[in-house]
Amino acid sequence: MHYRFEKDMSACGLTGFINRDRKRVDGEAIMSSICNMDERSNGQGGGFAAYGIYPEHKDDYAFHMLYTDIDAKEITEKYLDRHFLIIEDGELPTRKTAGIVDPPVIWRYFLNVDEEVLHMNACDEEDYVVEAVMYINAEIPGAFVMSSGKNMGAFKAVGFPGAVGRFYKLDEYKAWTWIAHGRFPTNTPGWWGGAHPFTLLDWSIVHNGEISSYGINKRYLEMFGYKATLMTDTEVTAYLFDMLLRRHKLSIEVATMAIAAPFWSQIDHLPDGERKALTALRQVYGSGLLNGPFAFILGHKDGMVGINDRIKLRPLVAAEQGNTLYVANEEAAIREIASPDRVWMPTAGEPVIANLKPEKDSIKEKTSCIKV
Amino acid sequence: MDYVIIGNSAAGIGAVEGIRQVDQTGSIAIISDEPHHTYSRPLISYYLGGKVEQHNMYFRPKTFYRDYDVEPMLGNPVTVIDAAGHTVTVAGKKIKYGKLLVATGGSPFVPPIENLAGSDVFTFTKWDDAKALAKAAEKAERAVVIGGGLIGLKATEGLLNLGLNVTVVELADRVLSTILDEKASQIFGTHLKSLGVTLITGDTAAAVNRDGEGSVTGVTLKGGNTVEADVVVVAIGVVPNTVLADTAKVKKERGIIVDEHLMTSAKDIYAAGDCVETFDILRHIRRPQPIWPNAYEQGRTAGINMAGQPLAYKGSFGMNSIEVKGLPTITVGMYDAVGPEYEILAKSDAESLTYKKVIIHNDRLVGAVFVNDIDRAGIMTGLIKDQVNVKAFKHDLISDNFGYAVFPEALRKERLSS
Amino acid sequence: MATKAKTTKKRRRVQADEKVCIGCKLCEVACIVAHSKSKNIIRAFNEETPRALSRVLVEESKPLTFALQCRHCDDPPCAVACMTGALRKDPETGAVLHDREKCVGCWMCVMVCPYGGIQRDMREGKAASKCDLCLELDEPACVAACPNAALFVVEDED
Amino acid sequence: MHKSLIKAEFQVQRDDYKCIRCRVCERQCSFEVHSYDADADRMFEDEMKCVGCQRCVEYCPTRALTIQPHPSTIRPHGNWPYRAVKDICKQAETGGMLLSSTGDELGHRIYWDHLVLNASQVTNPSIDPLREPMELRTFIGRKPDQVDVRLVNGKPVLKTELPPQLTLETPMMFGAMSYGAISYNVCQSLARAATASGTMYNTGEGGLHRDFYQYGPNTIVQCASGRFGVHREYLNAGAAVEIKVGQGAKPGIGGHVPGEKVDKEISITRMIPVGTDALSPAPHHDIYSIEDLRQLIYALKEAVEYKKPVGVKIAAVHNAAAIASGIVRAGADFVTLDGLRGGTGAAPTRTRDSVGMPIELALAAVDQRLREEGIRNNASLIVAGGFRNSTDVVKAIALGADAVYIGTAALISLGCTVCQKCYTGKCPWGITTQDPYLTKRVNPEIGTQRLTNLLRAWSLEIKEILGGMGINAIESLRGNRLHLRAIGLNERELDVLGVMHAGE
Repeated sequence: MHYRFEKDMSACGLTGFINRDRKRVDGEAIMSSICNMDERSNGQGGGFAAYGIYPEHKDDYAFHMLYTDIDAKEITEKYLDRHFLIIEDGELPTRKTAGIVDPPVIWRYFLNVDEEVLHMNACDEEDYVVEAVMYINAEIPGAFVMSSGKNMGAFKAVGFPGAVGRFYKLDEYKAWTWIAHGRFPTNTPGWWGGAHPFTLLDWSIVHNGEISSYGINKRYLEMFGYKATLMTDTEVTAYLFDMLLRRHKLSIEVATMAIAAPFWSQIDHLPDGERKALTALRQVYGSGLLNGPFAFILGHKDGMVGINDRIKLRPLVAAEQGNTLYVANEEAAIREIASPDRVWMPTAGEPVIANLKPEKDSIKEKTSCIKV
Repeated sequence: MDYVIIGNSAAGIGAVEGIRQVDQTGSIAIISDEPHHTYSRPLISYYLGGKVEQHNMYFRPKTFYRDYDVEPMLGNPVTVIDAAGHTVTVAGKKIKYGKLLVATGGSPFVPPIENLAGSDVFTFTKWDDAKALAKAAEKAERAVVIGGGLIGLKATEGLLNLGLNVTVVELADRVLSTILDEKASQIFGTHLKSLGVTLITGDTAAAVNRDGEGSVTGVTLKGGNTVEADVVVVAIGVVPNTVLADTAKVKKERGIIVDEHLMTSAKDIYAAGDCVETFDILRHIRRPQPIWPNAYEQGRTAGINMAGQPLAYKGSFGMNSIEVKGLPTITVGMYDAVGPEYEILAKSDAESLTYKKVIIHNDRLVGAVFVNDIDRAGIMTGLIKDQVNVKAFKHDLISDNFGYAVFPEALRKERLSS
Repeated sequence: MATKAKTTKKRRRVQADEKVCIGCKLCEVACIVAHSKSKNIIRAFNEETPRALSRVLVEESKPLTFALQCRHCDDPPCAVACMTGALRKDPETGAVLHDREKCVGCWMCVMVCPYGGIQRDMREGKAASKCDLCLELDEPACVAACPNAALFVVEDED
Repeated sequence: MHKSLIKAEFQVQRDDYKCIRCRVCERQCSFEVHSYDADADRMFEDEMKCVGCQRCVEYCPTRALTIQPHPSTIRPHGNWPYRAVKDICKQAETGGMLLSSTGDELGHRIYWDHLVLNASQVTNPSIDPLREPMELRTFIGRKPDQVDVRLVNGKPVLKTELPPQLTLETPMMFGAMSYGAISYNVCQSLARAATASGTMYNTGEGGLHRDFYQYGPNTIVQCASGRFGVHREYLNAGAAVEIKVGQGAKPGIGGHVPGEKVDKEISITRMIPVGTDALSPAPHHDIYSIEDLRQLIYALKEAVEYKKPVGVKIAAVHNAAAIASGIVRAGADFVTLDGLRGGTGAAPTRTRDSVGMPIELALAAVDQRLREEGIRNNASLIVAGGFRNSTDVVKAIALGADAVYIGTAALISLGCTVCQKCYTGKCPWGITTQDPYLTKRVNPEIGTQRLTNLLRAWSLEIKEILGGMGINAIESLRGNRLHLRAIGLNERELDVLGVMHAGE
């Protein structure tokens, strides 16, 4: 029944960094950083998201898929074949790693959407992709979309994050944005799909905390066609961003004003224009307000955002070295991989936002390291 | 002395308090022929009857003169006022005054009665009268009181309390004829008789009868009858005491004439209390109105004026509260009126001896009489005093639960707001 | 110097709001108890005879009801009329107080009080009876007892 | 005249030792139960007249009185309790419909009592409302699905004009009770308390007394089938307009204020002659269909120049969900649902007790239906009908309500003991009466304070519960059924309510 589910509740560690100049680095740094916070996870899940990893396929949707059985793969591929142009597919590279047991079938597809189909369905391309992801996750038993964005990918598994990184050979990818997560679930045994990050299109999110408003956030998003099937509040956060940023075209700054809204006591004292704007955001997006303790990092194609809940019930620290911005639960996780010029504690609800420079300004890279 | 006050009763004390409201420092002397600390004359009947002890005769504390910084000169009368010289003479000594108040009160009126002089015959206006009468009463069994007015009946009450048989002789056809209408008098008379008082009306004493030793044996009435008695009280009334004022040659008629600031015809000489005539605001005439509250009020007003703060005295009207042995009676303003311009509302109950009457003129109350049920009579006094239009609730005036609840809202609020 | 000479302008009284006086007369009950010997409501009513008098009177002309008691006037006519000195305005509290021991029950005060705020108390001899503002209590008993906050103490000072 | 077979419902016991014959009971009883016999110096009671309002008990200064259900009883019977027998006797004697006041008293399942709330433990911290902000501010009105806010020089700027909204500082309002049903003093108390508490009160269908225009910013004015006191100025005096179609206590039934209650002030306010019965027809005679309703909604919006929300109130009936959907689509800015337990000044007993449904089920169904149709944002959902405490309110909000109306609870805070005699006009507590001797019993100063206290107390409790859940803004609870679990409900009930059973 529609109201039946079990919500994810987890503590966790998270870290992430972004080079605004699109200078890419391999996965060693992010692994070191997250491993520094192994205390915060319990081996029930770890995961990464990386942006800029598929320059050769930067215009294709990179679907990272998990299949718990081969039937699911077959059904899914039939579905994909029917709805997409499959540019390329193959097993996502992994290596046998201690601490990673019983892996599912992990497959990668580079997909494109037929313009004709979109035209026939009178559908926005990204909505079309979202619908497909929703369908696969909800309707095909044993199939799970790990990520579905362009020039990015999510890598997640049950295990400590370091092991997960080795398993997926992250040392072989190069990315300008890396985010990572180590999980400490309290209520459900870890499963591969339940590890972070959660993604939709090129949104990826790692999350530390519990969203007490989950019940209404979920019902709210359902009204707009989102199907929260994964029983986690991280998922609704990802969808919420998708709706606010992509569909409603709000800027990241404004979207964070809605989901981690300032208190009325602050809003009421603002000048008229700001007060009106923030009031309207709360009036309209009240059901999207994220309530409860959280810190999360959102990765997307143009940048990265770190944010805390409105009363900072979870730790979040930010740092900068050159043009690289770091966000993590703990300062040590940053100092493990950088010697920052500046370290600060964002206040409750205050987003730390980094945007990539437009592509033309970014440093040209000579080669791709991806071995597909 | 800045201020000299002759008289140590209600008007005199009122004057002291009035002066001190305005002038905290001026010197004041108060002179009285009586030697007592200021006491309440109306209490003498209670004293006589043993209802009030000596220490309660004083209506101001023992410290009064000190508190108000007054020099009391008691026990000697003022013999002469020298208006031109601004002096008064006491015991042969001249005292200079800045302002003078004459508050010499009233004197008992004693008609010509044969054989009056001698022992066992008393008037009844001063404490010493009461003391003497009480002493005489100790060995007396029967008393005759000549006069059925206020003083006579209060004396009667005192004598009754001492266990004497009392006969009241009243010239008029009823008791209290100067303050009560016929109906109320009749109720009062019935009450007196029920107390064992012998009431003789329409007659008065022609002669006091004495035995060979000069002791009183009774009185012979004009009508020829004889009443046996051991003591005689002459209590016909009081008249303004103007003897002293005459020495200053101030204008007088029945009483001393004063202006609205209570000053006599002589500069710096004021007069107040039972010795003066004041304006009766209901009857629109000047007359002596010898009652306690009026005396005090006049004294206080005179004091304020003497101290240099002009304050007009608007006049007053008669009112009396008298209770003789459990029958309280209050009359305010007019107690009787004849003529088409007066509207009279009354009700009575013979069994409970209650009686209520109001007299209305031009929709204003001008008089009220209450016998027995007197509890909220003061409201009526207020209405009379302020000449409030009572048209809207006229018929409630004599109802059993008369009170502010029957007033029109605006009037009620106005009168209760203060 | 003549310290007591100047009369006080301090004034304190219990005022009723007739808009919310519900005519329950609990003020009268409380007044009786407060002026009883035992200060116990059941004894005051059922055992003390004669019963203490209420110094507050609820006037009624339905639907109108309001409680009324001594207004503790600036220049109290009752004190002017009192020939015994039993009634006086207390300069400290502004209350018009009555000394039962001095009173002889001449009813001059009853005659002159424009509010009808003084009653005759015929218990143990006769004497006037009037609101004393319950000066020994934190607030007048009637005010404390009013269930609808229709009674309150008004205080003004010169 | 034959003997009445109706028995006394209450027994009046007087402790003669404690009784002081002060006659306060006699003066306080508007049903004339108590009387004093001066000759015997005794108080007597006519128990037949006692309605059990407890006024005398409360006012007796010696607490000499006890009023309790009359102990004499007929033989107990499962199908024939005394209530049933009494009703039959009454009807046999009068030949009339039975009238009652307040809401359903049969005790249909109160779902609130079968719902329990959640709290945080370990994985997410609870929040201490004494130390952290806890927000109850609520907006009533149509919201767009999205809003355009842009950053200009780093500051957010609103580019979308929002429809009018009511701002409530707490998600509780005072429900519709008309001047006529309740007294002037009670209206005033409600208006002032709503103003002091930053919320609204509702005029009901009695119009708005001129004296209360000053509380307009905290007033929801009602437009009901009788159209009493409805004119342009009235509509614009309030902060919002509510079209009343139905009332939870008497769905499908009109209203009736008897002529005796229509005094001069009510006559002026309602715009009807003094002494005439104020009859509200069962339907609005200009609304026989949803499209008619739409016309009225927009007529009213025109009248208030689209500056105030216009909503529609319906009784919770079987197809409330569909009706509510229609109302939202017809343009209403808010929908008010009034449940079976909602109060009334007068209703046929049978209707009161058996027509409609509990608000919990209606609310759950309507909220879900509007969400399924994707129009939940298009209108606010206000619910009413017997809210007794702050947890009822919290549960309603978790089920999906934007705000609740409290009516009976508000009156109880003013003294109402639910004696159910409102329709007699003799309310001994001075609440549902126009008798000037009785209306004084509510002192508006005290009334305002008590109502304000009630809202404050409930708000504090709501904050405490929210904090316990780890939530610091009411909007994160609204429709958040995850914080509800049921106890002892069957599968169908769980399904309608959209909640899991405790333990799941």
